[in-house]
Amino acid sequence: QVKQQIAIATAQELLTKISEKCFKKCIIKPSSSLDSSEQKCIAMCMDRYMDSWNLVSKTYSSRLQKESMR
Amino acid sequence: QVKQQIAIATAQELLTKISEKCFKKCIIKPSSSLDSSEQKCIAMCMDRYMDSWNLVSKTYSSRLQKESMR
Amino acid sequence: QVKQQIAIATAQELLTKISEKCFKKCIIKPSSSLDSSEQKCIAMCMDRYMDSWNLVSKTYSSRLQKESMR
Amino acid sequence: PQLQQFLQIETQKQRFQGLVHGLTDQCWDICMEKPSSRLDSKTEHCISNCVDRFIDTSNFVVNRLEKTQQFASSSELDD
Amino acid sequence: PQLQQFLQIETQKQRFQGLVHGLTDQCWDICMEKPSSRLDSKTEHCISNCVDRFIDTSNFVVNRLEKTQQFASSSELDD
Amino acid sequence: PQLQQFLQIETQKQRFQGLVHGLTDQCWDICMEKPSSRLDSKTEHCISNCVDRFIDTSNFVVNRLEKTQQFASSSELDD
Repeated sequence: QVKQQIAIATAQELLTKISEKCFKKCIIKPSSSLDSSEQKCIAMCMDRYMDSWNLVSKTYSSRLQKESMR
Repeated sequence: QVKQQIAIATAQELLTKISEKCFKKCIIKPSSSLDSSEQKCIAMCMDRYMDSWNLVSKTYSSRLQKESMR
Repeated sequence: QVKQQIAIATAQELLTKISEKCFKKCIIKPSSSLDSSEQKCIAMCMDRYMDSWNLVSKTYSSRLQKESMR
Repeated sequence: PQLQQFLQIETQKQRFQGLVHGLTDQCWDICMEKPSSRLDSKTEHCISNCVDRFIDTSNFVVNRLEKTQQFASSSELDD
Repeated sequence: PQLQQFLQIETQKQRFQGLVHGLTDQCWDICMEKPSSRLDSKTEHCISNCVDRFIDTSNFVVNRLEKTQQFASSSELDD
Repeated sequence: PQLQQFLQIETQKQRFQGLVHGLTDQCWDICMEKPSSRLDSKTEHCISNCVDRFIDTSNFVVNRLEKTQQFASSSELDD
């Protein structure tokens, strides 16, 4: 249950961050609808944000491992 | 009591935000006192921030209503 | 114990802020290592941040005292 | 059950107001230039569009995550 | 009552330090350009003015809210 | 003791993920220009360097504090 709660918290935090960051990157001037180029930008932005999250996670954990071996 | 606590929390959060945002908008270079043009700017900024808060609240709740009807 | 917890919380918050602020000030383009000019910058930045923290603390508490005397 | 329902409603209100604070913060930075003596219609439109597009963005992100199920694979990392 | 008083004082200290952290963060961004080997007097003045003007701003906002009672009308929204 | 250990590990995981969220946020702002159809190698290098240099910075700050013991004197303020 604790495990699940953390997984849910991580997912929600990730969702919130993606919405914030991609809104900032892709919607420069909010207009009356989300046009197709904005949608395309959000889709790419979202994939890149998750790539970055995974890369940060990998880099950070390999660093922690290196430091614990010293 | 819970109701009141939330009202107080909302008011405090609003006050903190207004101070932060209007300090940023109106006090470019902090000097030895708050001059009258800075005070005028803070007064207007504060009213506009509350207008914005009310508008966001209205827009958001009408959106929630629209989505719940689908 | 409560006292100690607060001291620890303050120290940790200070450490986190210093890392964030000095990383921003001193590492413009992250490269493959922390070079000596970046280290020198971080060292000065850190000392200035603590000076600032102490100055803010002093200014704020003397202001509080003045206001409580009114 | 009445107390429970009351607390549930109050919690929802609190969540709603948290979101209103966050959206006002964000849309203020995007839409407000120099504060003037009233909220002009340009700023007003900008703010209500900003709220609606932000919700569109969130919905788009959630829907796309559910569709591609990248979500599932990304949350597997926790193990 | 001693324990209660002790906890109350510690809570106040914590609130005080929370505000010091927030003000240092904000005034650092406004006043500090390139960190140098000591805190020069220009930056020092800027920081202490920044703290005092921020408190002035907060006080001004609170007083004006109380005066115009817009506060009351804005918090009626919660119902 | 098993439950305790389990909770300890989960708390560590949570702390780890909190740091990953924070670092992704910060390094994204530094490294990502316009999101494109894949993570190019320049952005990839920038992000992993950003994470490593941030940890270097934190370690440097902690070590230097311990050495100069300014830490001790700055936390004496609490009294």
